[in-house]
Amino acid sequence: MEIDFQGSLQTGFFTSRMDKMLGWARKYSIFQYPFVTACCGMEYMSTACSHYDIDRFGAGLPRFSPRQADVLFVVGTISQKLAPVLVQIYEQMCAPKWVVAFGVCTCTGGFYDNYATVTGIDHIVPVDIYIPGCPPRPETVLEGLMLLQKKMQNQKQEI
Amino acid sequence: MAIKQVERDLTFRERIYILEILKALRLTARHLFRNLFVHIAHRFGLLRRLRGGVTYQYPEERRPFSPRLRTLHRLTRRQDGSPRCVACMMCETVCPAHCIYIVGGEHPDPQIEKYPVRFDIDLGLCVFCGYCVEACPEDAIRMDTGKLEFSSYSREGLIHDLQELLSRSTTPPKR
Amino acid sequence: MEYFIQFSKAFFIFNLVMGFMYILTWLERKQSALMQDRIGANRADILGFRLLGLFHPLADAIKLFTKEDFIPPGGNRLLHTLAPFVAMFFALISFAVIPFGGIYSLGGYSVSLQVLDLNVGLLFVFATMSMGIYGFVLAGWSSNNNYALLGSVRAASQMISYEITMGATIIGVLMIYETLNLQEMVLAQGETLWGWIPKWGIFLQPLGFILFATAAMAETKRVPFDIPEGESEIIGYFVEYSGMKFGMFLATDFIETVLAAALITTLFLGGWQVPFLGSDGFFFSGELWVALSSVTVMFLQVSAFLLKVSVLCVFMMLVRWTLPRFRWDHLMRLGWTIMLPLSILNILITALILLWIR
Amino acid sequence: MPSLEINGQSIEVETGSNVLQAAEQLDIHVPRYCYHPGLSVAGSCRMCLVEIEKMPKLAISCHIQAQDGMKVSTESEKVKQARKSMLEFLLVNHPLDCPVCDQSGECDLQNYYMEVGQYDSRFLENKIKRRKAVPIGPHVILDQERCILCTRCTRFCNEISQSNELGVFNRGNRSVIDLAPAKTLDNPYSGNVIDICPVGALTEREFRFQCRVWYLSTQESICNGCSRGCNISIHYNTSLSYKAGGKRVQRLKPRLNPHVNRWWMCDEGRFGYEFIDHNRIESPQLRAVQGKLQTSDWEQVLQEVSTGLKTTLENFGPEGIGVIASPQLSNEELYLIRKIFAESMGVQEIGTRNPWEKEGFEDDFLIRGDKNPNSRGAEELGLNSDVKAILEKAASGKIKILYIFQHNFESPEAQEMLGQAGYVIFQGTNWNKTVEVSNAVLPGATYAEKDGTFTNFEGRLQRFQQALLPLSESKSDIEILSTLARKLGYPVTYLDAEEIFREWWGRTYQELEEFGELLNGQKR
Amino acid sequence: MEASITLKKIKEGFGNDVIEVDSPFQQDTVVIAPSALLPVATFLKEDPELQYNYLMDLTAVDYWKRKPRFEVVYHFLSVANSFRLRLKVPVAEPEPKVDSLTSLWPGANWYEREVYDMFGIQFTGHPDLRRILLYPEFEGHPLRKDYPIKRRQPLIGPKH
Amino acid sequence: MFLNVGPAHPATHGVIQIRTELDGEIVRKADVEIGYLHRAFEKHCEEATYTQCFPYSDRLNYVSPLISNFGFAAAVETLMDLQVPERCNYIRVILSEISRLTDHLTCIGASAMELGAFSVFLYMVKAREWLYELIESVTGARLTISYGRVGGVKADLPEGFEKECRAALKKTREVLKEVDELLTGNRIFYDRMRGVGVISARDAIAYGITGPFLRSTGEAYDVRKAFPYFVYDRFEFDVPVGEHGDNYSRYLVRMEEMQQSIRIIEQALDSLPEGPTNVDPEGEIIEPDLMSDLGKYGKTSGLLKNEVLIQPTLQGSEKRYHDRIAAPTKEAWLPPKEQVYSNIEALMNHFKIIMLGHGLRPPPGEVYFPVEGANGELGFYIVSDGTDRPWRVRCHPPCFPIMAALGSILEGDQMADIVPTFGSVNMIAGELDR
Repeated sequence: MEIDFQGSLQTGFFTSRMDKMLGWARKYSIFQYPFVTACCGMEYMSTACSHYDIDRFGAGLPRFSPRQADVLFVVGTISQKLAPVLVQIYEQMCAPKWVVAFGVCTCTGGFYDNYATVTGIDHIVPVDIYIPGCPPRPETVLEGLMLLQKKMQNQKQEI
Repeated sequence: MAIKQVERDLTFRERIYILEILKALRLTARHLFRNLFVHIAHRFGLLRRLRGGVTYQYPEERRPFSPRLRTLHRLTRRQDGSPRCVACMMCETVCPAHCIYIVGGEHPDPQIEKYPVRFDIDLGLCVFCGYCVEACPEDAIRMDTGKLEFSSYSREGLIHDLQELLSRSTTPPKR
Repeated sequence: MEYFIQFSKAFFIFNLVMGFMYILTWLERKQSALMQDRIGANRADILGFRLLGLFHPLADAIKLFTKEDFIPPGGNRLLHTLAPFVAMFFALISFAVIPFGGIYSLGGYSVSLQVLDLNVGLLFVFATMSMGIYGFVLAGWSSNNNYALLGSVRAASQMISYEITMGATIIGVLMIYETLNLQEMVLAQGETLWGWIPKWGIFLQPLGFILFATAAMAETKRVPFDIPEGESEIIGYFVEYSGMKFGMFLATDFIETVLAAALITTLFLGGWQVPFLGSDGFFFSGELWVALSSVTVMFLQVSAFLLKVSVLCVFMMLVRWTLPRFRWDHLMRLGWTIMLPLSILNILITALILLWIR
Repeated sequence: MPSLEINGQSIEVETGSNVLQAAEQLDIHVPRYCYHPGLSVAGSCRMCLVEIEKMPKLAISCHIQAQDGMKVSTESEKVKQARKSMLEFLLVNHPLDCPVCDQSGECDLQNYYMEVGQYDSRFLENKIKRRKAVPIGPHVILDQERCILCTRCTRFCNEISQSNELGVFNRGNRSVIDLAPAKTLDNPYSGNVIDICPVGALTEREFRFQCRVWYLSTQESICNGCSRGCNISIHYNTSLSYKAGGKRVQRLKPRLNPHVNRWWMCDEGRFGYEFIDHNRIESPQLRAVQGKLQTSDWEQVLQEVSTGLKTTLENFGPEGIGVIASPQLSNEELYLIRKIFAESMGVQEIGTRNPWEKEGFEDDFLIRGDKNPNSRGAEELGLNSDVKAILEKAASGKIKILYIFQHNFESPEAQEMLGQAGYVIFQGTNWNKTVEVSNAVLPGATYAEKDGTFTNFEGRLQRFQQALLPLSESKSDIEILSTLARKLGYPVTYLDAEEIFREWWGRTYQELEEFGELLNGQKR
Repeated sequence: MEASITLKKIKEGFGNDVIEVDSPFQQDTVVIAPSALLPVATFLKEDPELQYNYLMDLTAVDYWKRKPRFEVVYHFLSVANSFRLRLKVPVAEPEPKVDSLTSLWPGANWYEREVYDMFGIQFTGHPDLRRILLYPEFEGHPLRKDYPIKRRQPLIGPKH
Repeated sequence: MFLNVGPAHPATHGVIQIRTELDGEIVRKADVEIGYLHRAFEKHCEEATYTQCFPYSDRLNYVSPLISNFGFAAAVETLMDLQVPERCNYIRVILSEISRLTDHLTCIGASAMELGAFSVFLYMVKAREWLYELIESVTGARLTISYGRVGGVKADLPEGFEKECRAALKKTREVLKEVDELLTGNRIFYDRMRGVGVISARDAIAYGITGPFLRSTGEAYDVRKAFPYFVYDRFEFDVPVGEHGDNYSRYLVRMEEMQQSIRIIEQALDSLPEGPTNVDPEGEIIEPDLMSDLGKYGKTSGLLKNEVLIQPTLQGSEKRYHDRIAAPTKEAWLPPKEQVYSNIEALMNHFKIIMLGHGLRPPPGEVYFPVEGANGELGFYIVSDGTDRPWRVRCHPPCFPIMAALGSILEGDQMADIVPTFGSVNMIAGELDR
């Protein structure tokens, strides 16, 4: 763990410690809301299942109620018809919350660049991490998750 | 036509819940205790050959994958280190996702004639179909890096340019 | 001093339950992982120590505490906030009458390792458990959400029907031990039958044990009885809860698991009794006996209780990760048309045998 | 009139035509490299071999005159085998250049390989090396390795441009096409050798590596470079506009019109498409009071222009308005201008010809001195008042509001007069000297961005078609004028150029003849 | 060539309405006039020798710039005989309209809704003709050739 | 009470909305709304070349992508009148059946998970991973394989595939046995599945339902038997049928189908024809960059006889395997890389196939080609206008009619039954909404 001296001087020792602790807790306790729509769902399953076991990172507990979820995994193509649902789910989530764009369809729309799809969910919800791939292999997903954990750890924690 | 009737009903033994449930519990318990045993043995450095479960402990341990697996792209180099690509746009043409952008330029060597001034792959669009590799007549683009890590915090980070793609290749030895 | 002992017992049992709950959340993850050929949570570290992922529940707790608390717009603010506390409170308070050890003389005091030596202990447990339902019902009702409402209605009906079975099953036990006091019940199980079978409930009431265990598991609302939650069907009565309130519901589930395990242990598995262990040492048939100090005996007996509870917990986890979920009406059918008659049959048989013996 | 039978179909052809042409009339395509309808017959490639009954050997169809009673087969096994072998021979020393060759995609080697070749290579020797990528003129690059020595280019230089720059040198498998000593390929028609080269030996310097040809779309159009009105195709690429800095039009190619340009076009016209994507006025502009031009929106500009016109008309009558239309505009647009300004408003004098414009280079083949595509059209429509006089009136204040289309008045004299004019409206495509002194600027569309007709100097009415969407915020002139007219209160409801054309010419575009129609002096 | 029984029977029974009969790649194809659709379909389903009990697929093709512009394509299957039949009905602009087959096959319901959604072809007698794959606010019919693939429509607001 | 199930509901996979009218827990009326994953597959195919359609077809049924991939390829082959080599057909059969296995594993696993039997799901996905490993070793990707080609397949099977395949199948069989033990006789599971989601054979036919869903009602229609394609007529396998047409029958049918798939694969492995290999014994194996440079600089002397050390991702498509997997025509198939690097003829051929507007151009015409997808008859109806892009591609999705019938199947069942019934449909949104 790197210590950010500048930051700790500015924000005070206690807050920085607090930040660190909260970051630590948050990154190892990821209750995810899997918003699974399409092909990527298959690799999402693989990631969650025995061979890759996303639970090792503390992200094994999917919550199907957005209220209880910390990370919104948007897995699979989002169509114009589905977009309002996604926005609503995002709005229902309680802070602090993060969004993972899983697969190219969610990152940029992928090769489904047509009248029916949303070209990247970042048009409708803020995205914290982009995991490209069509679908991403579980390794890619786990690496993305680790990047997200890094982000959770290092960001300013809000209570 | 061979037809097989698969219909079945529960026997009395199965109808009383408890025996079948115990059977099922026995099965899962077998998994539990076998894995527990193997893990404990591993703690003591024993039974290294057995695996407790099937999980690969990424990132420390990577799952072995087939050489055919299409992974992150790279551009190969000539012996002078420049890209082998001649900007023929075959990959750009065949790409169903239109994720490759190439701009060609005049190469000083008239034998080569053309080279890519710009070569971007937008991983945010790429669907890893491997068509670009198949279409390349120069063996200039490959998807054999074995790298699977390319997530990013931003969309811009998903666009890999010529230098980045080249950096994954080494200059081949002189022949 | 009385108060001090009382307080320290309460403190001990509270921490014990909380510790159990903590370990259980960890255990649940790890056990399910092993059952499914996985590894399970193991990444959370403190100063580089990972301890098999033991810190993951800690991270969960901290995170849940600091997560935004949400009260649904159309819901009742007060009741919505109250519900998880009600649920958790009644689950916790039931432990007051569970004896986790025998009666020992320590420093001149005779200490019964039971927070509250109530002569109607069993009834107390039942009472609190039925009160606990209010928590779930309130949660569902005050959320202003159809799914939550469905969940709470299911919870209520399920709990009520299984409580009846439980009650009916217990009667057999009561008839044998002729007491409602749980400590006395455990003491009674210290005896042996024909000199070698411990006089535990499971041996005297095998049918009762199965029925009670089933019903108790049903009370914990976990697979295969997780109809009120029914994750993939209706998500659960707590669908509108977030943050620590949701965490309390989760915790309540685990506390209830421990409670169910403790009850089963107390009623059917001899509570803190270790076979052949008397108050001053092991006593086997004839000349064979090993003398032990009172403190050692206490330690052994408390450990025995904890061990039994743990094994039961593991067993319940095993069940939870093996079986599919019942359907609402099948569960009712099981409760009312199979288990209730069987438990009444159990009473009858017990009564007949008792009559015949006497 | 000999009558012959090709692949079982009989046909009667004109005396003197060869078998290949006869086959073409039957829609039977005979592969060929050296034969070109506009050039003399060389018979060097030997791809057009056909089997003719009673002839002992296969014959090259481009050289054999069609004779009565001939029985020709273009698809027999023998023919196919011969073509295959011929192709194999031609490819023996061909370099592996498809990846870098601009011709791939429209290369006859590729086409005929898939049509008649499809054999596996048997070549086990080294290829002969020759010179590559040699610039032989301002527009042409030569690659001797790719050349199959069909000599179309040398014949072009000898027969059409008559400048004799190219020739075949050396013998046998060492023979190459090269420049004659001390010459460069810089005749005004040099671009045509690129078109007629069936392989990638001659490529265009301007087009080189800009775009692969299979990305290009084409649209039929008319060159607006001079009053000849050569038929051309616009090759454009809109899907990959990030390339070449948003350049959409990639190249122009001549299109066959036996009455105007045959197969050719001049270099001036061929490379004069830059203005379509370069230096364009992309949005409407308004001059702030005593200030600079500022980007505005259509609604505002049109409002200001229409109010200006209306008030001038009310206060000073039609004499207060001056209109200078442009010979760059299509007949339809000029007709609309006439309709709005002359017929509806009553403006008497509408000029088109820029009096300061000098006659450009002219030759006896294609290039005309008048560099406007539609001078004749404007004349026919009667928009030929004296521009100088209009400008003078504007300078003297008699004309309050001056509406200029497209013209670039560079001469100091005109600049001075414009400087004194009251209110100047400019409608056109590119930034120029007139824009600098205008008060309102309406960005119009270039000829590649609209439909219409031009009348060339000899009075041939030819149609051009829209290839591109108007750049950025610019709009087609018909749309601008119609909107303006509606704002002024005139019932103008044209949706597209075709409606105007029908009103003016009485026919639809489909009914217009393929190679254009001569006006025959009818005034409309 | 057994399958051509179907073609023969259709030609016999509906000679006037048959526009074209063909068997490319041994796949029987019949083009009939729109008015004859229901009788032909009923005949196919009920004829004891044919027994086309399956309406396997129902779709349309937009032959843009050809007249009539649309063609509704039905694929029938007879499990008993292992016959397949492609039935095509030309439909003309501006108001493309065909009879609905929902009365014969309830499965036609969704297929027809899809064709309506994608091509804007109306099915007379359909119980509930509304969009199926796209949302009600969508304008136009995307599988028509004059609908550009990339023409997006404004995002609809949250409505669920 | 009205209850909206989905689209963001754990059991509806995020892309279905079932608007239910509940009476207590009984579903009185169910209205199914689809289209949340409409991705314009058919429109994209009209815009793409025939080759570019393959990646889109992968993503139709993303649980068994190989079947739709080969189905599309076979349809275009029919249009072009191409005959694919024997071995290629066997490869297609083997991979189709592996795909069917992965599909049924996922389907049963997921519906078991939704019933709370989480471990079953993980066991099945574990088995699926082993099959994915196989698919990866052949195609170079786990899921979206882009492996089918018009006129063949992308690459030959790798060395040692047979052994690995048999081993994986053995392990899969074990998992199936475990799952059978966990579920089939379990009364909780039985009660939840039996008598739930019932459909009669008559209704199923009226709705146009095919596949396991139809077979569970007792009808034995299977495209592989009724209209054999590839080389399915050479293998012995049974068509499993049920009787009651309820969820339990469908579960049993799927379980048995997996056994039959394994049987087919094993037979195909036994009789896998070798096919021709083109190896010139004089040549040596050289690096691709060297070969391509020699070609470029005109040093082609003897180059034709050499073989190339092909890059890993293209393994199996070398000259020596080329005739095994590709139809013997130059109009549809990329020449082997050795040829492209070393001679102009193949290079031109290569370019002609890839360049837009040239490529693969089936003659004008139309064709409907059905294959037995994992959910039933998957048909491709392709209209060609003679250009390199299809004029119209229609995919007949097998779960579309099932979903059309779902509303009426659900009516009268319990709210909780929506989950297993929906699970047994094995709705794949990719092919449902396209």
